[in-house]
Amino acid sequence: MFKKILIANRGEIALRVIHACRELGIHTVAVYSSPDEDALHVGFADEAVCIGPGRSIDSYLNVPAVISAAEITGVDALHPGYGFLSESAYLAEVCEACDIKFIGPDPTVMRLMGDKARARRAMKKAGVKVLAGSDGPVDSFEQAIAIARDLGFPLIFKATAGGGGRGLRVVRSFQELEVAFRTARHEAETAFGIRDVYLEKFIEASRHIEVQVLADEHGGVVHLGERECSIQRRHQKLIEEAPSVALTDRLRRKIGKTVIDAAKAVQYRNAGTFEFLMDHKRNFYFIEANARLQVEHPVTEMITGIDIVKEQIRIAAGERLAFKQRGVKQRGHAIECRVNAENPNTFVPSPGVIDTFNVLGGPGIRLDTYAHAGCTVSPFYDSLVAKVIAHGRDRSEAIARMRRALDMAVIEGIETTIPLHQAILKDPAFIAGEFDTTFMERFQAEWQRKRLAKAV
Amino acid sequence: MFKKILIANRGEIALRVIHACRELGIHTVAVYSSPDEDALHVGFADEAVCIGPGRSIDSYLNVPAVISAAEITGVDALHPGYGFLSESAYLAEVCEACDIKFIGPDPTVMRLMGDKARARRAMKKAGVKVLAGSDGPVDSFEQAIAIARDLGFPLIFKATAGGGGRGLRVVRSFQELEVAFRTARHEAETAFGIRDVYLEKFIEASRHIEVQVLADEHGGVVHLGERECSIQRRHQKLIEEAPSVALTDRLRRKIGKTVIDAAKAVQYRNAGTFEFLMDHKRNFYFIEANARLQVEHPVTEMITGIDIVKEQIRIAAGERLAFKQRGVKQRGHAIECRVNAENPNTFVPSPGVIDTFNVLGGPGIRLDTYAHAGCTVSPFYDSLVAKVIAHGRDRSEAIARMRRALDMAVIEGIETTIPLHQAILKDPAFIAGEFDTTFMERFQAEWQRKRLAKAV
Amino acid sequence: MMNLDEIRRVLELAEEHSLLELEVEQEGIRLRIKRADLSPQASVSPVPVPELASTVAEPLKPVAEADTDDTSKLVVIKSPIVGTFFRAPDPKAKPFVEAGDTVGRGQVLCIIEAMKLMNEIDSEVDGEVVTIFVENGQPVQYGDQLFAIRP
Amino acid sequence: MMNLDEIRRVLELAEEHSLLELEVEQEGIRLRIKRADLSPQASVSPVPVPELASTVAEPLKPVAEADTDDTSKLVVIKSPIVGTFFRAPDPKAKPFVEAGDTVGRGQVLCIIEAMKLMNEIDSEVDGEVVTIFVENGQPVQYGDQLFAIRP
Repeated sequence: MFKKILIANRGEIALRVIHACRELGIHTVAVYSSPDEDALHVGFADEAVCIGPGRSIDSYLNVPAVISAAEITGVDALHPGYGFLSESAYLAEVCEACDIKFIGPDPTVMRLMGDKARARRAMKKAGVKVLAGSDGPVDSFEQAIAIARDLGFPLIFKATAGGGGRGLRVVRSFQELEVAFRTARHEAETAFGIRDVYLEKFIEASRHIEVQVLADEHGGVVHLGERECSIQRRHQKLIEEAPSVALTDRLRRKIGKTVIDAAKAVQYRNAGTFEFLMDHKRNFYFIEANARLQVEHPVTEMITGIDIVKEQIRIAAGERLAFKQRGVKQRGHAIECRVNAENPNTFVPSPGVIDTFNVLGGPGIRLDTYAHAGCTVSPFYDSLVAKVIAHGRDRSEAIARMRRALDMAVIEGIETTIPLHQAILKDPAFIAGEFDTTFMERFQAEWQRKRLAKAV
Repeated sequence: MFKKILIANRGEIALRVIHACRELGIHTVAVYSSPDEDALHVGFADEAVCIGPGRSIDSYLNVPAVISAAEITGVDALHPGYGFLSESAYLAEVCEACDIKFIGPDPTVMRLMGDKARARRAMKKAGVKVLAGSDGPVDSFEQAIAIARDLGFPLIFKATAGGGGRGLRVVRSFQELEVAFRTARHEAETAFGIRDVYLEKFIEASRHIEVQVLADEHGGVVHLGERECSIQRRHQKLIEEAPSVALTDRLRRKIGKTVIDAAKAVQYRNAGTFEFLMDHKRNFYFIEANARLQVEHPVTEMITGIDIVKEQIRIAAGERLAFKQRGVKQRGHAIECRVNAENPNTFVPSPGVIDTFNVLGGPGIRLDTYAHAGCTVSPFYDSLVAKVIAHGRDRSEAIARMRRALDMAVIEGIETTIPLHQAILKDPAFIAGEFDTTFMERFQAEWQRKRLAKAV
Repeated sequence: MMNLDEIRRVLELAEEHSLLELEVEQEGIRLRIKRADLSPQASVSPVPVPELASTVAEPLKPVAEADTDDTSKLVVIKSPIVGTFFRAPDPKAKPFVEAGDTVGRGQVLCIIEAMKLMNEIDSEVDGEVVTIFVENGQPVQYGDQLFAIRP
Repeated sequence: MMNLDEIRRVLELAEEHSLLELEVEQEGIRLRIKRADLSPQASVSPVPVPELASTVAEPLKPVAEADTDDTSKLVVIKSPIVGTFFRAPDPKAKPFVEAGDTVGRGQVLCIIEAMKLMNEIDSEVDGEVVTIFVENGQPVQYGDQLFAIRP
């Protein structure tokens, strides 16, 4: 097992990895930017190295600084968390060259999954259903027209280098096609440095279902069941849950098997997530695979009792998975609400100093956060402040616990998305489990209408 | 189901009951003493009634004040929590007379269990093994001599009205007998107002095992498995866990069945705990039954996924248990550390204002507390500030998580027993699960020795 | 000018009065101290607390008032128990007292019913009833203001 | 004017009275002290405070110093990157600069190795090297002090 791990991240996920390392008796090295000097991940790591100023590009995205920190502290492994460099195959390669174990898949698999068009092809080859679309990047407007003729609308342009819901553009008619093609390419180039885009059939109303996988370095692969993440706003997940109410046990086993086969086909290692759209006929279409830990991993941990981050570390250290597929048992239902430092109506970020931070625990509540009274929510980074996770014997108990926890949460000094979550948790369609990825659009329109009506 | 419940308690358990009520959609009424005006249980209840000044006898132990509060707020049920009036058969009777449902067993059963000597006889009659002893109160010194001749030493005097570890006196020889008899009676009278004491064989090294029971009002009785509470200091529990490492599945089923039979024999209703001593030959001897919710109930909740407080309320509302014995499944291992506002060496209470309170959650950690930054730990009441509960796939993961949580806890302004817990969690005998109720005596002696050695 | 002796005397004062912090500024001299809190019953300081529950009795508006220009010397009679406030011995009877009435020490002002028991509440002073804070038949909690009496 | 003895007496007073902080200001002199709270019964601090991470570079002691009476106008050169500090281009060579040397703006002061790359760190000003904060071969993090230069 490793002696010392560098955590190339900040915020709640850096603390999450520290928790795992402490439980395994592994020393930790935090890296931080100057404004994060007083952050908890710095305080609770065994060592800490300042790697640059506030801007991510100069610190948390700065590969040379991160690697230098790893070298001067003599770590034997590096955990990238999510976001920042977590999907950087380059970092994984440099780690390999420096004899530091990168806790994640091989760089080759990371590159494959990082190119969405290639990943799509690889999955298709492995027998996984994908949505009809271009067979690779669309290089010209003429090609786009031909594909559109062939497939019909609606379609969606996606950046091959995209991910996390960025770089998407829906097209509903030939009139929209040219502008969409050009802006999609321009956006992709601006956002990811690569202008390649591909086309795919767009399903208006579908559910976002993703399957968590663990794969060791000896060919052992298990899935930990699915998560439902259909409550999204502009492709940003707000609420995630496990299991999905839309799946039957049979479907669960089927999609699980599909994912295991796919993971084996690409020689996937470590933890990863295969994301699917499920249409109203319960057909699954692969959309992308995330070769890293995900924000919403706790809901799976709550129902399976498996500590995904510790498994990642064990796998990276060369251990075999300690359980087989039939050893993965689900219990109850878990829901996660992402508490962001944002205005709940406008989603404008609300950085600042948190004066009061009190989220009571009690039965079934897990809180993953870096926040505490007196801490600063930095304008430099992601607005995620806390993840409140509720576990119950069934979905309705999980919802009741989440409502209770949010109703009793006291966070002062910044605005948070808690009021939005409270409203969603009272929505009849949400409670009934009858929703898809268009839920938030409808919900928000109604919520704003109600708010305005109240204000009058 | 009830519409409104009065919670006749304070601190973390009052909040715990509020959690349960909120999840069930039941309105809550808090009662409080003047110094508790700003307490969270007052803030988070839907209504609150001040029932008296700081001294418990004038407020939280004041039956007329509690009942008046229940009447003026029009509640339909009352939850007594633990401690205070929770074992008051009188309160239960007054509730009955006032048509307020008391959430607990019938007053008759409460009276039976409240008289330890009678409870012992009732259990014996129901076929439960009890330790050899007097067949009722020992009324004279002569009688004590006769019993001692008969049984041999060591023996223990117990107050019939005692409980919670108070009113006990071990006797190891005839020389000690007279003084012990007189002081035990005097202590019992001072502490409980009733001077009756009884004699029982004393087992020097035994494990404290208790079984949680739920019984509905229609004859349905299940047990939720055992808790091990052998880590005690002067009969005060410090660390509890479930399951016990000392039990096999066979023993678990056997003692479970014994308890269910006993509960049925006395027509037990609602939640309760049957406490046993287990000698090194794994014989179980009934010691007492607690006709109320217990401090350590969360460890059972963590491994069974059953919300004991919500079950209490459902049972009191006349519902049948929604599961049978075979529906009770245990998963993993849970440990609870009681964080008291006390000096960890001297156990001198340390009331005051908490300046900083930060206990990070993360995977497997549940926190039950009334504390928050700026809150006051009152000198009037119990020193329990927080219960940290760790759940893991097995005992060693639960221990690792507890250590991590305590190592990263920041509580400033008062002293707490956290350093003591940290030391116990590193003790090889504790880690190996090889301990009994004499553990703390030995541990403390060694700990003090080490501390002094360090100080020199 | 401040010398050591003066500082010592200030410190002794601070200790005597259980001060935790003290700041003095005068004629260009500024002294600021902060002491460790050694007292076991450390000062109960007001605590910032989340939304308070709507207590049963909201901040009470006076029901009846006689004359209020000088509230400085009023004696306030508070409820010693939880229960229901009654101004008269039975529904048909006249109230024990009205605002403006003169009352004597020990005179019954009202009844608070708790657990079917009628508890008479007496005046603690001789004086004039200035304010009656609670309406007949209303619930009161421990410490609620009942009457203001000008001695 | 306040001399050492007076300061010592103030400190003794502070200790005697369990002060945590003391601030005196008079006639242009300002004395501010802050003591660690060591009292075991103090309700202020002796709590399981989490061990703070030992940062890689502990508060740095100057390795070499020239002259220190006037530190007010020094320019401090800080590390712009994370890496290993080297005072010379290779182990056998002489250091780029020594304390007391006069350096020109843009002159190389040291090398910081990061990812096998040797990054030369230049002086930002003309002046005299007063302090060298880091020992040869030691790791430095972003923002660590490297040199103090008097312009």
